[in-house]
Amino acid sequence: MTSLLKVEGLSVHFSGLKALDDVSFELEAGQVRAVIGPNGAGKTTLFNAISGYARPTAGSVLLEDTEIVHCSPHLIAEKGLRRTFQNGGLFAALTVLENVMTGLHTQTPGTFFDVLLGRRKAVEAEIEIREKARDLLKLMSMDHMADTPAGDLSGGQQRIVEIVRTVASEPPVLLLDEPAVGLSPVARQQMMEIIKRLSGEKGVGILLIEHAVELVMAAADRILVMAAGARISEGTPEEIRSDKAVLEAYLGHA
Amino acid sequence: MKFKPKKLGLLVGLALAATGSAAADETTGLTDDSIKIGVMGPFSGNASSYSKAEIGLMAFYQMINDEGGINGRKIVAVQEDTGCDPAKALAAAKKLIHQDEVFMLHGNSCSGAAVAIKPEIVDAGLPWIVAHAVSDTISVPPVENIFHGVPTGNTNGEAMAAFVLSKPDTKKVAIVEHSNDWAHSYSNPARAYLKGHGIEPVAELVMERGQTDATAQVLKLRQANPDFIIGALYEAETAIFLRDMKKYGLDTPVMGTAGTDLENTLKRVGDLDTVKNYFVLHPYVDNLDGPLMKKWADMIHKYYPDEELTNFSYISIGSGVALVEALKAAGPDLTRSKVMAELDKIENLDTGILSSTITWSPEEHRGAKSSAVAGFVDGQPTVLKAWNTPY
Amino acid sequence: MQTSTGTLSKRRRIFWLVPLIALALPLLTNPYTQFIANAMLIYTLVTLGFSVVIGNLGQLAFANTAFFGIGAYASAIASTNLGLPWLATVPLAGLAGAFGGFLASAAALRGIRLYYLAIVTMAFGELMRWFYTHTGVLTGGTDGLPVSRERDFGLALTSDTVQFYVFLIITCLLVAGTVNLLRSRIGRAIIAVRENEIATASLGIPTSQIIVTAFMWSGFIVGIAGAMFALHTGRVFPESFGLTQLIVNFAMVLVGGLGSVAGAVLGAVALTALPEYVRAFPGMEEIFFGVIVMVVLLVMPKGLASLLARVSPIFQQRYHRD
Amino acid sequence: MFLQLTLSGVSQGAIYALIALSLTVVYRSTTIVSFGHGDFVMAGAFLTYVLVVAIGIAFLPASLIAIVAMFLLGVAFSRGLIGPIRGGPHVGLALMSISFGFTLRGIARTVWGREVLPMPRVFDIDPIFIGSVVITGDALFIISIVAVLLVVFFTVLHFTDIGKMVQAVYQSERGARLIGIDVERFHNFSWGLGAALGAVAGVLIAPISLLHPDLGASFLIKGFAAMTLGGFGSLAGAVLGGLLLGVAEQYSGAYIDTTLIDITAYLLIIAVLLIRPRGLFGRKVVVKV
Repeated sequence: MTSLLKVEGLSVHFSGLKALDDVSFELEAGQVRAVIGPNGAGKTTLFNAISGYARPTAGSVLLEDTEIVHCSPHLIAEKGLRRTFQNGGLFAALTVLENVMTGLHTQTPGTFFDVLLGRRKAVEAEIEIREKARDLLKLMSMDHMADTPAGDLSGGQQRIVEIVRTVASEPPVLLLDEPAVGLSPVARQQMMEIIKRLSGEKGVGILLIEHAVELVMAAADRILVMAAGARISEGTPEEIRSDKAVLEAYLGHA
Repeated sequence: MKFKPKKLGLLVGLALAATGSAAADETTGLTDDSIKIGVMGPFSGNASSYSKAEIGLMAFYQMINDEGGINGRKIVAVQEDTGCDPAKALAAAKKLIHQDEVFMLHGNSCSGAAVAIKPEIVDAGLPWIVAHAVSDTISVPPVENIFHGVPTGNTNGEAMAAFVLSKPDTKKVAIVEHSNDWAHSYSNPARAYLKGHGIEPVAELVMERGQTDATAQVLKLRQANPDFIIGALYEAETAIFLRDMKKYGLDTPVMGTAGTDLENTLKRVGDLDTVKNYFVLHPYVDNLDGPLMKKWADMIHKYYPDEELTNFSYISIGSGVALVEALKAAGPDLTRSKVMAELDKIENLDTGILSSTITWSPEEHRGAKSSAVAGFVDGQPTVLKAWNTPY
Repeated sequence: MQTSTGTLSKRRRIFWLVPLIALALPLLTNPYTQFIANAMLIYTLVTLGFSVVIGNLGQLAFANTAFFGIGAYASAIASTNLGLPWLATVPLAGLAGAFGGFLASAAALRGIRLYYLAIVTMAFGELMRWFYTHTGVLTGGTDGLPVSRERDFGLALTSDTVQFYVFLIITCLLVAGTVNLLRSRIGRAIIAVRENEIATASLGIPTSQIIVTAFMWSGFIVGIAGAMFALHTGRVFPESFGLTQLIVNFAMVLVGGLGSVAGAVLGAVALTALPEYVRAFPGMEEIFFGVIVMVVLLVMPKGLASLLARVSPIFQQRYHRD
Repeated sequence: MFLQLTLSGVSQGAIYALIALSLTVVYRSTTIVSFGHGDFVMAGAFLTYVLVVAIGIAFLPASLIAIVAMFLLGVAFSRGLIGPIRGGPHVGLALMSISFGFTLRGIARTVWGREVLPMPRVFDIDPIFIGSVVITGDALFIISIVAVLLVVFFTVLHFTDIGKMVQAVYQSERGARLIGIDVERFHNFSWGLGAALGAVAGVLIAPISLLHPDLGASFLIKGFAAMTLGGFGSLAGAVLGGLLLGVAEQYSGAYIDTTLIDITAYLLIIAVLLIRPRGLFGRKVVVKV
């Protein structure tokens, strides 16, 4: 398998602080790679640096062999790397369906003028993505909520809709920032299945930040352990479980 | 788009056919015992101090009515607010003409608003006596139905400049003004007059409305060292300007507009020393508190007991006197044409309030062609003809 | 919104009844009421353009009066200095307004937001007014600049009735275009930017482009409204584009309902009519205006459009828990 | 000339600083910018005028009564009109304060009419000459009031529990509520304080500007400009911004063109925000991902 995402020597330093220091790894299609580490380990900074929200001071990020390290977030997303947010990124005022439709924005044909003049092309594209968004929701059994404002959903539902929205455009790479935080055990289980299905059936390469250890161990193929901005270990769940350095740096204090 | 332009075109055509413009009716707004007159003024907004002019006019109408009216008819005044805003004035004019169906219009402060409504009134063809706004473009070139009943900008500007030049050895003149049509309607004719006498202003400065400090202007003036300053400023700014002149030791005489008066400026500034070199255009026969003006002051206070009187309060009354003359002359079988014809016949009418007589003719609709000036003489406001020359 | 897209768009056709009924309006009016009706059409566009920026896009930008003035002056300058017929000046006014929108969006893109943006855009408007006042050669200065109402492609534009039909067509087209935009992916993206700009970018949506688009469209329609205003009053003055105008427009947006197309129409109609009703109480306009706006804000925080939303979900405003 | 311009710029700037200070007090504690503040300033001045001229109370007690009355009006405004819509969008809050101001202005115009009234002076001090440079007693008085207020607010904000409370509410209303702060009461008090400060400004300004219903409007814009220059929420920034604006107006008027005085504020706002979008003293706004 070729690597979908190749991160090399990625660093984010600001004014002497090494928020991220020389991190490298690869992500393959269908692989789930978890990033773990104590608070302040630089996990979210890593996500931000990859997805364009933080400016790396050194290193490279190759997405399907294209350098994306200095691209703006929306370009990176358009190229096929999409992410979710730790504190939730749904548009509360839009309905669930519309939220998913915004995920299909880049795949909707029609120029500004097509839309403005109500040309057939734009109208049909709109109907098409609406149907597609509805189907996606149906897959996740969320279609009964389609017309509810996203802000009215429960925390768990919001997480799921956010993932549906993020994968709607079928990006090859997905970055999930704590998708299970605040979820009930049942919802957590559901989330894990979604992640497995995405990687298994669709072959999406997934990078996952998660504190829920059992979820990480069950879902991840490989685990990257970080502390103080740097990588301290890497390996399969089994390897990590028995890694002394990890135990010391992280699990011991967790 | 589900819009059907063709259908719309048809409907446009139909509706157009339905609304032909009605010819101006000669007796609209008249009954056997009343004449409906529309009075527009800035009753709201930040130029509302002007509407004192319309209040004075309303008092005059009430006095006429109390004296029995004109040929058995009483004046029914319909007040409309222009807010000194062109769009609002246009709405007011259309309302008076087409909804209230007044016989004629009288009043209107604010030149901008008056210029904006002029085309509408020309179209409608009813008589309009402009009783406060000064812009010459309202009545020049003359239109059959528009009469100017106050000294216009040209007259005022020339009167101001002439007074300035009547001071011996006036060589250097400076101008301080607001950036608005009101100030320009005074300053531009004054500039033209000065230019005609070979004088270019040594300084042309701006002091905008709402400014509470004139240091920059006064210091620049001190450098330019003019013999006379022409100041086209509203009430508050005039007071602030004079106060700052005093503060920085500049005692050049200042020629103000008819927008301010000596009595109230003195009240605002607080001491005579600051205003002793201030002169204003004074289009009246006497000081505001002089004996000849007292009857007018009493008249306004009879109907509006709480009204504070300023220069503005009296400005529209003169044209009211002229209107009453014309209405009387037009006789009981009143029509708009008759009134306009009678207005055109008014010649050298002494209104008993304006220092200028009023003369209208078909060729010239600017009725008042001169204005006096007032200044402090021995601490007393005094009407002047020229520098050191009482009226 | 439980219906499928097809029936919804069919149901929305009902809205064309509003202009169709309005076609008959001149049969009921005199030139004064017609003049006010025309103003309502103008302010519908002004309010709608403003609402797109402060409602849908959620940016506290007060450059609306600047767009309005730019459009009006573009029309008057093209009419007076280039001798163009009024109709030909309309697209120019729209483009000039759109350029104004572009400038305002530049401030927002520099990270100037919320109250900073409010104040910087207010400054923009006041600077434009200064410009109209002090460049007399071009703008006529404080004397104002006339707009020719000569016969325009066969239309007698001096007539308020003819103006009404011209305005009605322009307003309907622009409202329809705005509805199309707002109900499209662009409209969704505009709201998405308001709700969460960062998350919007993560979906591959070019947020800067969306912000510029919203501002420019707002500038475009308000600029055209400016051209209509120039024809409507026959002469443009700097004073028409001051802070009072801004406040009135602002109130129209909120009284109608923030971010609602139907609200823009209602707000414009209501607050254009209000001063005419209070004419009977000279000098009281400020009090009436202030009190009515405060009452609406308290009693109907979502504006008059929230009354319509009770009738049909089509009028639902895109706001969450406010 | 330069010295004189600077000095009168500072005097004028002190007025702007005073308005900016009162706006900052409201903003700092409620995160709302009071767009109707100019009319609070006007209302305070008018109230004093009425008490002095119509009722005949001496100036000092009259102005104190007016300031207290404006405090109460501010509290009432906060409770009755701002409180119910606090959770809503900022635009609604902005329009609410504008409309309230409009109403106050309308009332002033209807009740006290269309006159431009002279306001009695606070203290009748003769202008002071320092060489060829003049400063008026009013200006000195305003400058000292601003200095005193700045010191008082600064002390309260940085060295007292109230200051901690302000900081807590500013950062997170929810958090403040959790630690037992009565946020509503705190907001009401802040609006009252803002209105009272506005009234102080009105009482001090009116003798200079004369009294008319529109007197607040132009000062509000200057206050905004001062606040923007200094950076929103910074007390020292508001004062320094005000002084800078006052001086800049004088220089641009005297050395370039008097038509520029009125737009100096706008030009400065745009220049500052283009160069340094957060203002001179504003904290950097960190966008959290």
